[in-house]
Amino acid sequence: MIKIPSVHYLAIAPVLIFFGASLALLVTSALRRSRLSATAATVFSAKCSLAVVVVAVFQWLYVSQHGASETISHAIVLDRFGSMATVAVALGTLLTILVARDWAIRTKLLGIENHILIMATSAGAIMMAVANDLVVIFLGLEILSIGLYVLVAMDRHRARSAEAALKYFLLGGLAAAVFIYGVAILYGATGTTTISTMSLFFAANYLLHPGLAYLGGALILIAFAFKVAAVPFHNWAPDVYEGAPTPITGYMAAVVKVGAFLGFIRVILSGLGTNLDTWRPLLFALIVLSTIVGASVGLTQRNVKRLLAYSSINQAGFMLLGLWAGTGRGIASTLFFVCTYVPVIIATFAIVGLVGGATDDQHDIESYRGLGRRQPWLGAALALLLLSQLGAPFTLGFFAKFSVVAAVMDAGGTTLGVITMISAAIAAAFYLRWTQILFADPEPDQARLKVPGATGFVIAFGVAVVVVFGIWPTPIMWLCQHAAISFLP
Amino acid sequence: MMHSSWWLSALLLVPMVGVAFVLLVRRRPGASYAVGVGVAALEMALSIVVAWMYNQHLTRTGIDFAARHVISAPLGLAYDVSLDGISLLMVLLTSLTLLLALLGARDKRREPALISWLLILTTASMGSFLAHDLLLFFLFFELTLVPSYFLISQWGGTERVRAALKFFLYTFIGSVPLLIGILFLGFKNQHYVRGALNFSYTTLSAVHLSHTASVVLFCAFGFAFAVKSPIWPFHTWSPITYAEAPIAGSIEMSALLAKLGSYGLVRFAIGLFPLALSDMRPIVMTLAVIGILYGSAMACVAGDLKRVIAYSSLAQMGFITLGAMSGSQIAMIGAVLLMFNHGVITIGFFLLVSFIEKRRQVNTIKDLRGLQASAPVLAVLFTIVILASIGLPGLSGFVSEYLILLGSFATNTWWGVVGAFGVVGAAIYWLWVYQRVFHGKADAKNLAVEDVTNKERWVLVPVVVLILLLGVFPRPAIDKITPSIANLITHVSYSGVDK
Amino acid sequence: MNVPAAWYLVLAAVLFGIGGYGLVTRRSALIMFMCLELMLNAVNLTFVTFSRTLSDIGGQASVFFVMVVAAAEVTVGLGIVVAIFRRRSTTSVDELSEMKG
Amino acid sequence: MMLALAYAVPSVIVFVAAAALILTGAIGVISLKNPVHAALSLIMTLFGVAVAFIAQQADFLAAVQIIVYAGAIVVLFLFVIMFLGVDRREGVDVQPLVSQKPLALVGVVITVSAIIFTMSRSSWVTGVPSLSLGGTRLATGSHNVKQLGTSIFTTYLFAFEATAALLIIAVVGAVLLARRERVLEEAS
Amino acid sequence: MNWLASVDPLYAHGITAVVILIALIKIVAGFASIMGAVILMIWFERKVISKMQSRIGPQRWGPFGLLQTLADGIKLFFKEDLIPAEADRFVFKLAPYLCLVPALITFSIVPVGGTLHIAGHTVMLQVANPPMGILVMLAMSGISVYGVMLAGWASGSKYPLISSVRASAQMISYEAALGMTIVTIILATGSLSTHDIVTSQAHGVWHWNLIRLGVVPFVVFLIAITAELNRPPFDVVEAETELVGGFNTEYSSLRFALFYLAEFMNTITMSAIMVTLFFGGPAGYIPPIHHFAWVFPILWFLGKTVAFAFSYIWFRAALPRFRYDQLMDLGWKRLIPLSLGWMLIVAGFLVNRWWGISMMGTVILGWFVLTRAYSLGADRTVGSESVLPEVGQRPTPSRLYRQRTTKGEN
Repeated sequence: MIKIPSVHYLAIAPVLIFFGASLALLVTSALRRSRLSATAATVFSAKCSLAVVVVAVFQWLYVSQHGASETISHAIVLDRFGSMATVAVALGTLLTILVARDWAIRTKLLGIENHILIMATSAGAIMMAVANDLVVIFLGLEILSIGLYVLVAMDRHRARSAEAALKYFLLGGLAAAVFIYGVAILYGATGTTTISTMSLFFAANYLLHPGLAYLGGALILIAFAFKVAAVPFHNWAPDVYEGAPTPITGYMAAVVKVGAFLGFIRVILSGLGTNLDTWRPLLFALIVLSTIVGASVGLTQRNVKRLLAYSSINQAGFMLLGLWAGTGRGIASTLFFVCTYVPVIIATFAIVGLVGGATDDQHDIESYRGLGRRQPWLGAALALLLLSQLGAPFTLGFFAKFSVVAAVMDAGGTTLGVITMISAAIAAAFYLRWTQILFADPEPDQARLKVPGATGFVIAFGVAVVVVFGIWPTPIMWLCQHAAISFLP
Repeated sequence: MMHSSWWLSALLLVPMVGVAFVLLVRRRPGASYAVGVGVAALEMALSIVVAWMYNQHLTRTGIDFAARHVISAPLGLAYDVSLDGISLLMVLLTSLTLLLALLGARDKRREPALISWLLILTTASMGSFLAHDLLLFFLFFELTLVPSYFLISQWGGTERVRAALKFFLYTFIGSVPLLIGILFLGFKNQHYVRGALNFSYTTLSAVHLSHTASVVLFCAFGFAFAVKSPIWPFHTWSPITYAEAPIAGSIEMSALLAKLGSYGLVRFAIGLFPLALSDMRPIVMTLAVIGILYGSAMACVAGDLKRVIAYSSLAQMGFITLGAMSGSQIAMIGAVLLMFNHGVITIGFFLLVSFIEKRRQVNTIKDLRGLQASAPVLAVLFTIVILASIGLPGLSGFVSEYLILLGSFATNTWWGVVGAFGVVGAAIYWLWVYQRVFHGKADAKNLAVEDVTNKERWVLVPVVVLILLLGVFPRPAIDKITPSIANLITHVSYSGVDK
Repeated sequence: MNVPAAWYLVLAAVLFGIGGYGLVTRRSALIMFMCLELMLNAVNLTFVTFSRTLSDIGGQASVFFVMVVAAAEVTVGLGIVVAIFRRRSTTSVDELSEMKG
Repeated sequence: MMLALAYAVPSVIVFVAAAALILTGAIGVISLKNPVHAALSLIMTLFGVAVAFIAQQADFLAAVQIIVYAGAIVVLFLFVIMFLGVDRREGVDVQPLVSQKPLALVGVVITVSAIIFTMSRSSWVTGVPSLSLGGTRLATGSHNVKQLGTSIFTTYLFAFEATAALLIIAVVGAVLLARRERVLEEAS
Repeated sequence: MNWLASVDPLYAHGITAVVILIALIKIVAGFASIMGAVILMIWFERKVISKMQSRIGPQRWGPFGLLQTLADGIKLFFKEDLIPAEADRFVFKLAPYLCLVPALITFSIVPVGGTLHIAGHTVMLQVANPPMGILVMLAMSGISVYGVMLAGWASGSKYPLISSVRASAQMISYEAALGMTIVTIILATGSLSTHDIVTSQAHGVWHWNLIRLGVVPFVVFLIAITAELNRPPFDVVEAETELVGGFNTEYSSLRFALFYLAEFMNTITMSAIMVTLFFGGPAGYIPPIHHFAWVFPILWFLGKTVAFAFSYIWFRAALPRFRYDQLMDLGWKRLIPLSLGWMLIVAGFLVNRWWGISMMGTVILGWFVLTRAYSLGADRTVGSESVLPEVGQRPTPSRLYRQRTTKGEN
C-alpha cells in the first residue's frame, strides 16, 4: 500500500490559491452564459493575489515560531525565503493584473484569459522559489514559461507578438532542455534530485572526481542565465520584450526574475553550496558581460521596450552579484534587489503601455517627447522610476544596487563591484536620455494620455515604493535579512 | 552642551518643504518665485543663526550639532549629521548661493520646476556638507547630480543635452571608486570590530589601514573629488557644462558643487587616509599646480566670458587643492577660506556675466567692447570682483591666496613658487578681459547697453560686502575654521608618518 | 551482464549535441521543435541510465515528468506556430516584421 | 564465462541497434529538408530510445515513450505540418540562432566532448542511491512498474500534482493560441 | 537478463538453443495463424455481408469460395504498381507497412491459450508477454496512425490527404478514450501484463472484466476500437461520396493489398484484444480430457474472437455512417468524459466504498458542468460575432445571435 507523504498545506497554499483561482476563473467563464466582465475577473484576481500575500505573511509567522521545514517528502520548503518570494510574486501578479486589464480595454483584446494565465504562471514562479526538488523546480519553470509563451502571443493585433512568442518558446525550450540535462547529470552525480539531500550528500562525501557535479551545476547555471537573460544568453530578450504585450513584458521582467533567481539561489547555494568557488568564475563572467553589454548596447536603442530589455539585462547582472557573494548578506541583497525591482519595473511598463496606445506599438523613444510637460505627474512618475533603475540616491534603486555591491565587496569582489558600478554609470546615459526627452519641448499637437484608474494606481504604487523605501529601506531590508537567515543553515 | 541636531535637520528640510510649497502654488504665475525666494531667505537666516550659535570650542574636534540615528543596520545606513568650522562656511555658502541665484538670475521659463530643482540641489549639497557619515555623504553627493542634470538639460543652451550628459557621466563614473572605497572601509571596520556595518566618519577614521590600502583608497576618493572639483586633468567636462548651463545652474555648479570636491578632499580623503599623504602629496600638488597654470593659460585664450570663469575656476580650484594638500595649517585654513571666497566671487562673476548677457544676448569677448562707457556701475562692480579674484590686498581673495601660498612655501616650497605664478596669470587674463570688454571704442550695440538696475545692484551688494569684509576682517571666519583644521592636522600627524 | 552505462551516457550526450546543433542552425520552426524533442530524449536516456547504475527509481520517475513537459511544450509550441500562420495568412505580407538578432 | 558472453553479446547488439536508430534518426532530423521526413526520422530516434530503455529495464517508460512521443507528439507535429501545408509552401521560418553552420558545429562538438570528457573523468557516476531519504531501490523486471508508481505517488507526489497544472495551462494556452479571430478582423 | 524470467517462464533456465527454437516457433506460428485468419476473415466478411444483404457472395474458388481472397491477392499482385508523380516515393512505399506491422505486433501479446510444457520448459501460448503488456497495444495503435496519415500525405493528392487527416484525427481522438478504459482494466488487475489480465479473469464469467467493471468500459472500448479501426460506422475516411476512395485512393497492386490486409488483420487483432481484456481470453469450461486439455482454451478464445469478428461485420451491415463532426463530438464530448469518469469511480471503489461513492458524486457534478459548458460553447460559436464580444461590453444573449445570423442569411 502506498503511504502518501504528509502535506503541510500552509506551505503550498500560495500555489494552490493561484492555481485554484486560475481554474475557478476558467471554469466560471466557461459556465456563465454571459461573458464574465473584465472588471469582475480583475477584482477576483486581485483578491486572490492579496490572499496569497496574506498567506505568505502567515507562513512567515509560522516559520518564525516553528522554524523552516520541508514537506511533501522534501519537495517543498517552508521558509521565510520562500514567503518573501511569494510576496514578491503575488505583488507582481496583482500589479500586472491591474495593468493588464486597462491594457485589454485599451487594445480591445480580451482580458480574462490574461488573468487566468497570469495567475497560473505566478503559481509556477512561486513553485520555483519554494521548491526543494530539482524536478519540481523544472516543473515550476515550465509552468511559468508555458504560461508566458501564451501570454506573449496574446496580442492578436500584431504579428510580432506571436513571432516573439515563437522566439521565446524556442530559446525557452532550449533552456529547459539544458536545465533538465543538468538535473539528470546532477542526479547521476549525487543520486538524488532533492536539493537538501544533495547538500547532505556533498557534506557527507568528499568527491574525488567532482566533475560530474560541476557539469550538472554548470548546465543548470546556463539554463538560469537563459531565463534571466544574462549575457551571452540574452539574445531573445530584446525581441521578446518588444513583441510581447506591454503589461506582459513588465510581468516577464519582474516575476520571471523572482522565480528564476530565487530558484537559482536554492540550487546553487543550498544544493551545491559547498562548491561555491567553482561557480564564481562562471558567475563572474556572466555578471561582467551582462552589466557591460546590457548597459552599452542599451545606449543604441530607440525603442523603449528594447531599451528596457537591455536595462533588465544590466539589472540581471546586478542581481547575480548577490549569488556571486554567496553569503547571507549576498542572498539578502539579491532578494532585496529582485523584490524591489518588481513594483518598479511593472510600473515603468505600465507607463510604457499607456504611451504605446491602443495599438500598443508606439514605443519609439520620440513618442515620449514632451510627455512630462503635457502631463507633469506622469512624467515625474516615469522619471522617478527611471532614476530608481539608474540607482539615483534616495530612490529604492540606489539601495538595491548598494546592497548587492556591498555584499560583493564583503565577499572580496572589489573588481566586480567596480565593473558593475561603472556599467551602472554607462546605463545611466540611456535612462537620462529618456528622461531628457520626457521633459523636452513637446510636439504641438500631442493629445493627453488618459490614465485609467487601475494603471494609475500601479504607477502611484511604484512611485510610492521608490520614494518611501528609497528614504527608509529598513523594513524591506530587515525582511530580506531574516529571509536569508532562515535560508542558510 | 552641544546644540540640537534639529537645526541641521531644519536646514535640510526647509528647502524640501519649499519644494512642496512651490508645487502647490505652481499654477499661479510668479507665486513659485516668491516662495522660492522666501525659502531661500529663511534658509539664509537659519544658516546665519546656526553660524552664530556654532561653538568651535565645544569639542576637541570642533564638532557641534552632532547626532546619529541608525536607519538600516544591515545596510549601514544612518542619519548622522554634524557641523564643524569647515562645514559651517560651506553651509553659509550654500544658502548664499541659493539666495543670490534666485534673486540675481531669475529665469521665467517653467519657473516652478526650476525653483524646485534649485531647492533640491540646495538640500543635496547642504546634506553633503553636513553628513558625518560616509554613506550619507555619498547619498547626498550623488543626489546633487540629478538636479544639476535637469537644470542643465532643461534650461541650458543649445548644446545642453550633450553638456548635461557629459557632466553626469563624468561625475557619476567618478563617484564609483568613492562608493567602492567607502564600502571597503566599512567592511574593513566591520570585520575588525565584528559589529554592525557602520560608515560613521569617526569610526572609519579609526580604521587601521596598510600603507598600500591607504594609497589606493586615497586615489579612489581623490578621483571622485578631483572630477567633481574639477582638478586638472579631470576637468574636461567643466567648460562646456558651465557654458551651457543656465546662469542659476552655472552659479550653483561652479560656486557650490565644485566645492563639494575640495570639501571631500579636505574632509575625507585627507582625514581618512593620512598614511597616503606622503606618497600622494607630490602628485596631487603637481596636478594642482598644473591646473593653476593650465587654467590661467586657457583663460587667456578663452573666447567667451563663461569659459573664462570656468578656466579661472580651474585655476582657483588648483589653489584650493594646493593649500589643502600642503599639510600646513595656515595653507589649509587658506584653502577652506578660499572655497568660500571663490564661491562668493564666482557668484559675482556669473551674475555680472548674466547682466551683460541679458543686455547683449552674447557673452563672446570679441562682440563686447567699451562697456565702461555705457555701463559704468557694471564696470565698477566687475572691477571689484576681478580684483578680488586676482587677489588684491584688502579684498577677500588676497587673504586666502596669501595664506595658501604662505603655508605652501613653508612646507613645499617649489610647488608654492610655481603656484604663485597663478596669481600673476590671474592678473593677466582678468585684466586683459577687462580691457577688451570694458575699454575700447564701443559700437552701436554696445553703446546701447544700459547700466545695472537698482535691483541688480542690491543683488550684488552681499557679494561686494563679503569681498570687502573678508578682505579686511577675516578673523571671525578663520577663528571658526581653525579648531577643525588644527584637529585634522593633529589627526594626520598623529598617524605618525606625516611630518 | 549489460553494456556499461558509459556507452549510453555518451550516446545521450551525442544525441543532446545533435539536437542542440539542429536547434541553433535550422530555420524551420517545426524542425527546431523536433530538435528540442531530441534533446529531451537525450535527457531521458541519461536519466534512465543513471537510474540503472544507481539502482534508484528516481531517475525513471523523472523521465516521466520530462515526458509530460515535452508534451505540454509541444502543445503550446505548435499552438504558437498555428497562431503565426493564421495571422500571416490574414495580414498582408508587408506588415510582417522580421525579428532582429 | 560462456554464459556471461551469452548474456553480454545480445545486450551489445541491442545497444548497437539502439544507437544506430537513435543517431540515424537524429541526423535525419537535423538534415532533412522536408518536415515530414524529419518527423519520420524523429520517430526512428524515439524508437531507438525506447529500445535503449528496454535494454535498461525501463519497460514501462519504453512503452510510455512510444505512446506519448510517437503516438501523440509526433502525430501532432504531422498534423500541424499537414494542416498548415508547411511541407509544400513556405514554413514558419525563424532566424537561426547561429548563422554559421560550421561555427555551430564546432561549438557543439566542443561542448559535447567537454561533457563527455568531464563525465569520463569523474567515472561516469558518483552518486549513491538516496535510499535513506525515501528513495526506492530499483527492483528487476516487471516490478519496477509498481516501484515507479510508488515513487511517483510518494517521493514525487508534488511534482506529479504539478504536472496536472502544467498540462492544464498548456491546454488552455494552446486553445487560446489556436482560436479563430474572426470577429476582431471584422471589427478592425 | 534475469528479469526476463520473471516475465516469461520460458527463460527461467537461461537462453539455450531450445528456448530460442521454441521462441521462433511461436513467432512463426503466430504469424502464420494470423495470416490464415485474415484470409478467412475477408471471406467471412464477404459471406456474412452477402447473407445479410440476401446475396450469395463469393463461391467460385474453393469450397464455399474459401479461396476467393487468395485469388484476389494474386490478381492484385500482378497488377501494375502505380506511384503518382507528385508522391513522396519513400514515404509512399513505407506507409502500408506502417499499417501492417503494428497489427502483427499487437497480436503477439494476445494470450490465445493457457500454458504448455514442452521439453522441460513452460511455454505460454502467446508470442510474447512483455512486462508493459497491454501498453504495447496502445503504443501500436499509436503507430498505426502513421500508416494512414502518411499514406494519404505521401500520395500528393488532395482527397487522400483530407482523408488521412480525418482518419488520423479520428484515431487520435478515440485513442484517449481507449487508453482510459485500459487504465480501468489495469486498475482492476494490478498488472500490465496480458497474461495477468487473463489469469485474473479465469474463475468464471462473473470475474470477467466485462461484468466486474460494469459494462460501461466495454461499451466505450468497443466503440473506440471500432473508430480506431476506421471500420463502419466510423469509416468517414473512406466516405466514397466525399473522398473518392479514402487515404488509399492512389494505391494499387500489392500496396493496396497490404492496406487491405492490414485492415482485416487489425480487425482480428482488436477482436482478440477485446476478448482478452473483457471476456477472459481463453478462459472457459475445460472438459477433463487428458493431454488435450490445452486445446480447449484455444477453442474458447477462437470462439469468442469469431463472435466479435461477426459483430464488426454486423455493424457494417446494419449501421449508417457517422458524419465527421458527430464522430468527433462523440469521441471528445461523450466517450472521453465517460471513460474518465468511470475510471475515477472504479479507482474510488478500489480504495474503499466511501471513496467510490464520493467519486461518483464528483463524476456526476463534473458531468453537469461539462454539459453546461458544451451547450454554452455550442451557443457561442453560432454567430461569428458571438465568439469575441468587445471587452467591457455587455454581450447579447446567444438566442439573439442565432436570430441575427439567421436573419443575415435571409
